[in-house]
Amino acid sequence: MTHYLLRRLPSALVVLAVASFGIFAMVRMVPGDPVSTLAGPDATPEARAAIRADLGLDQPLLTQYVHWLGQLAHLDLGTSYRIGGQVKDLVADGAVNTIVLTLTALLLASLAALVCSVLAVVLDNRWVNAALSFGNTLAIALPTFVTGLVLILLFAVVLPVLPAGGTPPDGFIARPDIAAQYLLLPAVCLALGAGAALTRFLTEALRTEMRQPYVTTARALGISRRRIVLTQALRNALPSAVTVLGIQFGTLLGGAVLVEAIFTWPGLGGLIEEAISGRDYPLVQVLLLLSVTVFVVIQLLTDVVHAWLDPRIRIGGTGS
Amino acid sequence: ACSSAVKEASSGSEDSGPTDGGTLRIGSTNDIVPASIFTNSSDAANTLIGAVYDSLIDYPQDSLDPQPRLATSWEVAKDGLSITLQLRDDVTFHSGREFTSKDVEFSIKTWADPTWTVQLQRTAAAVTGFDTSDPHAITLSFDHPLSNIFDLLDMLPIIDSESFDQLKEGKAYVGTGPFVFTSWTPSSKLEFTRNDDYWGDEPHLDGIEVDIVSDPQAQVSQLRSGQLDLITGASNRDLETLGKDDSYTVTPFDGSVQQIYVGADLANPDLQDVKLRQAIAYALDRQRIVDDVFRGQGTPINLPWPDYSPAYDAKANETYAYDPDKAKELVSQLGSHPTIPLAYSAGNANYEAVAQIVQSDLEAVGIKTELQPVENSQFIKQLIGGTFGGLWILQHGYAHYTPSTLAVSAYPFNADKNASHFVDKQYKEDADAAWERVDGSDSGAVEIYQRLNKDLLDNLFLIEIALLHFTVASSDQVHDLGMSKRGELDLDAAYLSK
Amino acid sequence: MSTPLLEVTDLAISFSHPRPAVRSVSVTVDRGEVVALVGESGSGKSMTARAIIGLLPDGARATGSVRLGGDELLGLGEKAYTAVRGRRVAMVFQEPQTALNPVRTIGWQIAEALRAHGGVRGKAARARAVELLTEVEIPDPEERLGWYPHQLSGGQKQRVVLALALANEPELLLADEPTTALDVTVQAEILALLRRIRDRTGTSILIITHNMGVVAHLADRVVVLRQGDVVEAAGTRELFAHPQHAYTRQLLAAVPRLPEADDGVRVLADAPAPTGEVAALEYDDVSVHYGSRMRGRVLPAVDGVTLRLERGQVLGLVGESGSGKTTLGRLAAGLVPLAGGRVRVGGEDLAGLRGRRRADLRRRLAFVHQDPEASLDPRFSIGEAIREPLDVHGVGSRAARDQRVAELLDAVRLPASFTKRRPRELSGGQRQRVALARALTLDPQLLVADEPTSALDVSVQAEVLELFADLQQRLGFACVFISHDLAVVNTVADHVAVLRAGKVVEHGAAARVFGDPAHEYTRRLLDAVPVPDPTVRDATGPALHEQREQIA
Amino acid sequence: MSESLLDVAAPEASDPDDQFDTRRRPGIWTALGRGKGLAGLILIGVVVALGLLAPLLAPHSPTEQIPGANLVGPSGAHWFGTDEVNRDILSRTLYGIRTDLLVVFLAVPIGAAIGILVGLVSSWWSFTDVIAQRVFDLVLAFPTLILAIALTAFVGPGLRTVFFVIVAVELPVFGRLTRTSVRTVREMPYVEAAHVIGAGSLWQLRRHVLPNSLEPLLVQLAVSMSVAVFIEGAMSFLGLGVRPPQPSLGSLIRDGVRNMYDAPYFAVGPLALVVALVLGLLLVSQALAEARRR
Ligand SMILES: Nc1ncnc2c1ncn2[C@@H]1O[C@H](COP(=O)(O)OP(=O)(O)OP(=O)(O)O)[C@@H](O)[C@H]1O
Ligand SMILES: Nc1ncnc2c1ncn2[C@@H]1O[C@H](COP(=O)(O)OP(=O)(O)OP(=O)(O)O)[C@@H](O)[C@H]1O
Ligand SMILES: [Mg+2]
Ligand SMILES: [Mg+2]
Repeated sequence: MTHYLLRRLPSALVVLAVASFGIFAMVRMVPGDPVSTLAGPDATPEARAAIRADLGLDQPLLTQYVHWLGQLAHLDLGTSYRIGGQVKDLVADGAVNTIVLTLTALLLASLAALVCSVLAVVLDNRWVNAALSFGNTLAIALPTFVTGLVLILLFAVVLPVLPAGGTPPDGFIARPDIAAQYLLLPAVCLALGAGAALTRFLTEALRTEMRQPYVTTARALGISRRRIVLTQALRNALPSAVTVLGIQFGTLLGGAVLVEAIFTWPGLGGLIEEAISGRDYPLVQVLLLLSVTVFVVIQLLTDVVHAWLDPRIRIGGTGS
Repeated sequence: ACSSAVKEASSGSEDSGPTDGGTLRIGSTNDIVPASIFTNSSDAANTLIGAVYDSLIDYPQDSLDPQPRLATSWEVAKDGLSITLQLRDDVTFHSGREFTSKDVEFSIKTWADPTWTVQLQRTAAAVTGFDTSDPHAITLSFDHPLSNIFDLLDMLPIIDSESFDQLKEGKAYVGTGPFVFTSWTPSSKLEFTRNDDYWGDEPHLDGIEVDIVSDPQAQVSQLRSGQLDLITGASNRDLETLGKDDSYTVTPFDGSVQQIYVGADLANPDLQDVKLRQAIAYALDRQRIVDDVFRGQGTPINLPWPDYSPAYDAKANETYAYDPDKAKELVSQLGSHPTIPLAYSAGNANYEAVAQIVQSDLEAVGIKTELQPVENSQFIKQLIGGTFGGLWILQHGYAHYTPSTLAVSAYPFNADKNASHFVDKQYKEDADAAWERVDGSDSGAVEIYQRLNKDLLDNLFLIEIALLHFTVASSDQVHDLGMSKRGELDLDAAYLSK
Repeated sequence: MSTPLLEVTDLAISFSHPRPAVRSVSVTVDRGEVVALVGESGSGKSMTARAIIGLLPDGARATGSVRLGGDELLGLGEKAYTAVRGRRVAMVFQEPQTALNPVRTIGWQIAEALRAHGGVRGKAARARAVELLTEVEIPDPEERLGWYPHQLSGGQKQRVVLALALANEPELLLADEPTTALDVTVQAEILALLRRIRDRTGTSILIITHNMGVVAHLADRVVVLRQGDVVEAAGTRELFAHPQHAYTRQLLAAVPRLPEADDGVRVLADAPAPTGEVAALEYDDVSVHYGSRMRGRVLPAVDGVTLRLERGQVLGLVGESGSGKTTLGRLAAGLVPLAGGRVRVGGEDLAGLRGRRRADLRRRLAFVHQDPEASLDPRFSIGEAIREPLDVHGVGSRAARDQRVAELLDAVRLPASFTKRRPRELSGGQRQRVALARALTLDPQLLVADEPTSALDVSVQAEVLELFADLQQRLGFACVFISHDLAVVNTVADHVAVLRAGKVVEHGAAARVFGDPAHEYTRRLLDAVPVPDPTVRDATGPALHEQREQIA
Repeated sequence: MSESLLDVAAPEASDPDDQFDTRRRPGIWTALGRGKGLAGLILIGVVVALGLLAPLLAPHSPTEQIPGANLVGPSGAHWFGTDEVNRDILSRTLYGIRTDLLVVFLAVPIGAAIGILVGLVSSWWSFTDVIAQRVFDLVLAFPTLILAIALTAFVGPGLRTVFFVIVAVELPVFGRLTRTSVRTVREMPYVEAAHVIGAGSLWQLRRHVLPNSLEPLLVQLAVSMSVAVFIEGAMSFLGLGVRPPQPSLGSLIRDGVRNMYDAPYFAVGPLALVVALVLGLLLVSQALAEARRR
């Protein structure tokens, strides 16, 4: 296991190292610069020069990069040019919202997938399958921005039972019941596509498992189909489902950009858009690097969980 | 106990006169940017400045007649080179410190610092002498008369020098105003509570919460679902729809106006011929833009001034009335010319719609344009660098102040350097003359303004389209809203009915 | 005995396609009896068994009657059938590798089987599991309960499957080819175990197999199936002695046999005398390692092998699974990197050659893969597949190449009309012929054939082997013939090398090695092969039993 | 050549072995002729036909601003109503399809083609593989929309940017897929068989590996095409899409959403078409995938 993890670690680190430089250089290659956005149209050239020097942007690129790396090493993410304040705080605030939203969506998607696919395979009924498959395809085919607006129209405007957007005023912990209501629409909207994709995958995986010889063995022992699905097929489909879950988590994070915009959810999506459009280098850099890091970590994590779930990898070798 | 987030967010309404209490929740499109907190560039920043700070004087909505605020009275020297203001002596900052003339000096000097890039920086910098010997009076002196000194005094917030470092970082905003800043969560919200020691009438509201909701559509949704009480960023069409609904109030404010215009970069050889610019001016169906895009909340104009401005000239304002035939004729005199780029800031629905109408209007008279949505950051850079190379669409402000403020402060009109690359001796002379006067509204001033109007109409480096009113929508529980000329919500008297 | 335990009458099973899978099958099994169901592939053996336990594939319709102890099973609802399965009838499948759930421990799986019938739980279940594992002769049963299937060897897995089937003491055990996937020695152990279980518990067994040796060993009675019909049913001895039906006779005749001790050893020198001529293939102290040294584990798949194959001769490679047969074969074709030693084909070192000369050498060399289906590109027609070597080397005109394809099809006795078909549209035997034709396209001097008949039925295997021997004699190519089936090798090879763990333990003339093995391991291999003769069984039975003990 | 072969025993007619499957395997193409595949093709066909026939079907030019027709609801004159600058939404929708078709049938194939090429090269030469894999990792590490926002900062909004984003997103997807399926196919005995008879790398690649790797790529192509419609829509939604006045389905939906309260009919038509197109492509991909699995 550790061996397994160690084998994957170097390539992950290489990706991160390359990414940090790539991001740093790219961010600076984008036309437009933070000084002009900060100074606004009416600033004098001297004012702009002063701001430029203030931000350290008059230094050579490599010096800036080394400086940034040095900061990162001290876990200092720098100060935002535009929004002001520590990048660390900004990112932390946004990250909490995004993570809560994404994880809730992931949870909803996984639950829906679990229930739907188990139902489909256990019941194995033509009509149930057709209905699930239809709902599934539709859920994948409906763009997020459409479902989001339809949800708002339905549940916040026509039947005003849920908030149209925004985060719970008292945070997530103080009033969980209120928080849940604020979370519901955006999370459902975000979860829809991923849930459908997961359901599709899991149903197919379960069906494949149910065709495996060990299932025939179990059935020949007089174990009921339902029990086999629940205690055996599901357990076997789990490792690969975890991998897909990892991929879906990435997709969800990407989708969050849009959902956050629709539901005015102040997460990383809005932050990154704002940071890029303001050419807020320290913030953009950190956010992009974070994106890569999350991706790399998820990959590592799914690999490890996959390995852990599969005794063939976990234990390995022949005992005899 | 589980309760509904929606129910908690809204409560029943029945107006029975001003009542105390309640937090007003305002939806704002843009978050504040600490580095440019004084630039009037975001609705959240405007709300913050209006709530937390006081200015020395106040202009009423529809005139340029200064009214006392922190200054109780004032006197301008005959030569126009200084002004003495008497200050209130019962004012304290939110920190408890007493307000004195030193604070006025500090505030003006802050605005004169180019790094804050405020529009009136040149005017603030023109204030060269400060006599603060009396803590409750101050004398400001200038190198040359400043016709727009009251504009500065109206716009300038009195800031606390002690907490200035925190202001730079967006951590504290300490003023003398009716509300106390309590917190800012970047890209999420700003919170304020009532200033119980306010020198004026105590506000009715317990507090204000500004939610950053960047999508106009979402603002409307949240207003409708009762999560917000007041929104500042609704599109004009949504405002129109909300206005028809009894549960909502749509309030247009006369005093604070913006002008939408088509800019022309004279570096483009095709645009150098004034005939083409005139053709454009004639080709624009301004009334249609006002009606269709701004749903009637505006006035077609040729010159930027609102009707109470000393520079206002009703006749001149009709110089380029919609006349496509005349435009066609002008175009036919020009011969062929290539397609002209028409830039606007991407993602803004109004600009996009106006740009498309402008394009269509121009095409109808034989002027081909290509729309170029430009990302905002780059748009500003192009504006500063004067690199549009064609036409652009944008809004400007400051025409509702003393006319000279526009010419010396608003970037597109700057006689020294502007995005149009328009350099004209006459224009510069007239602009400076308007500025360096004692009085900005006497008959001599009006004469200069007429010359300025002629410069603007003859040269057409900016082709005005319409004058737009600032309009907010609120739930019917919100009452007695006000708006300063600066475009800041005035919530001193506002209250929420239960 | 009164009524038989199992009574299948006029069972017919059909799918949507016209030819029924099972036309009319009647079988009875008495209490404590072992009945074998034999017949070629696709004759309906598995379908019959699946019908008995009620696990027919989707879309299958069964009619007729299946009675167990007098109760009709056919048409029983899923719930009722679930109660019967495992409790009264149990089944063991062919592939032990996949018959167990890979992510659950052995103990869990046994407990689950017990739980299914409301039996014992907890401690008692654990005790019962240990008991069962002991019964199927798995060492350290206590400890093995926590093991996962992949930690067990193939034979052990099959024992666990057997333990699962026996968990609820069924009256009838269905065993569908329970040993085909196993090595001969392991197969012998499992067969002996089955017999002992029957003796001890009185469980009736219906065993499905195509191996007549297995039948001769185990069965009391034999039922022969052909294309969904029972063609003959008789006591085992009787059937072997006096087969009534022509098909039964054909089946028995097709079974390859090992030389009997008294066959008289063919006169052939053990080591072929060096003729002075260049050998077709020479292995000179070759070694192959798999796995990288970096990660620590190095497997010597082939370890210091020296062998020589003369022109026009056939060298058989035998040995158990994993002994290095395939590796040696692939080595001759230059498909595996050498760790040491030298391989010479026609006197030339394949590894030392580059470019043109390497290509020339390649042309003289052909390779037939074990699985003909996988070795033919599914997109290529038969004609294109056979023609490809000519295309690659640009031999002759287009017309000449097509002519050559026709010749080759002819040579392997396939009709010319097959040129247009795809591999999927051929039977296994036909595909094997195509693979052979393709290998012969360039007139090779050396042919490496890796288990070329393992995917085939006995009768089809016999045909292909005959064809192979015929072509080999006519065309005179040298051949490395790899198989784990000693009897098959015996029919084609001149010389044999017996491999074990990458080393040659014995090599010499085929007749000598098989008739009079010198090495103890060879002898053990030979002894484990079930002889397709029921008369031998009584003599070897106990011997097998002892042998198991030695190996275990 | 050996003549000896000719006199091998006369070919006996091969036993009429009817056990094997003589039916041709229902190829993945046949899957398009029935069920889901057919339904998908019909949906795509209808949308494509509407787009191609736009000049014939559209009552107005997509950019014509009809005097006085500001935000008129659906009527006989304007089936889908008119927009905020007086254009006929039906005409814009029909022409908008063309933009999406361009994205779907041009941008995706271009991205796929480059991706496949890179995948092929990298699966054959291991030193390029390392580089390609890291680059793919890097691109894939960014959520699509973040990539879109970042790219827009470079080149500004417009159809070109949508193209760039789609190519950038699809390239690693196809590169990866090509690599894995090539690696799988390359291990197949029939490729080894070709190697043994002396076929060179290029021959193996061209004749065996590529044709046999094609099917998963085809399935992915259909999936990617539906994703492309999404990307166009989402980018237009965020204001990064096509430049006005050019219509696209995504930008029409965004315009419709801007008028959600006062002109709810606005987005219906474009939405239906987007859903039809995506649904069609999805159904086709599902049909292809199911046929492959069989
Ligand atoms: N799922 C299925 N659908 C359609 N036909 C099937 C199916 N399973 C088996 N068959 C057909 O049923 C017939 C009998 O198959 P069965 O598996 O019983 O043969 P078998 O005697 O066990 O052969 P083998 O020795 O190859 O296992 C075959 O002709 C086969 O084509
Ligand atoms: N590609 C490989 N990587 C690692 N080990 C391998 C590889 N191929 C074979 N081995 C190992 O090398 C040894 C010899 O394998 P080989 O395939 O030559 O055996 P075999 O005699 O052909 O067996 P079988 O009868 O099962 O085909 C085995 O232990 C096997 O596990
Ligand atoms: Mg079978
Ligand atoms: Mg082998």
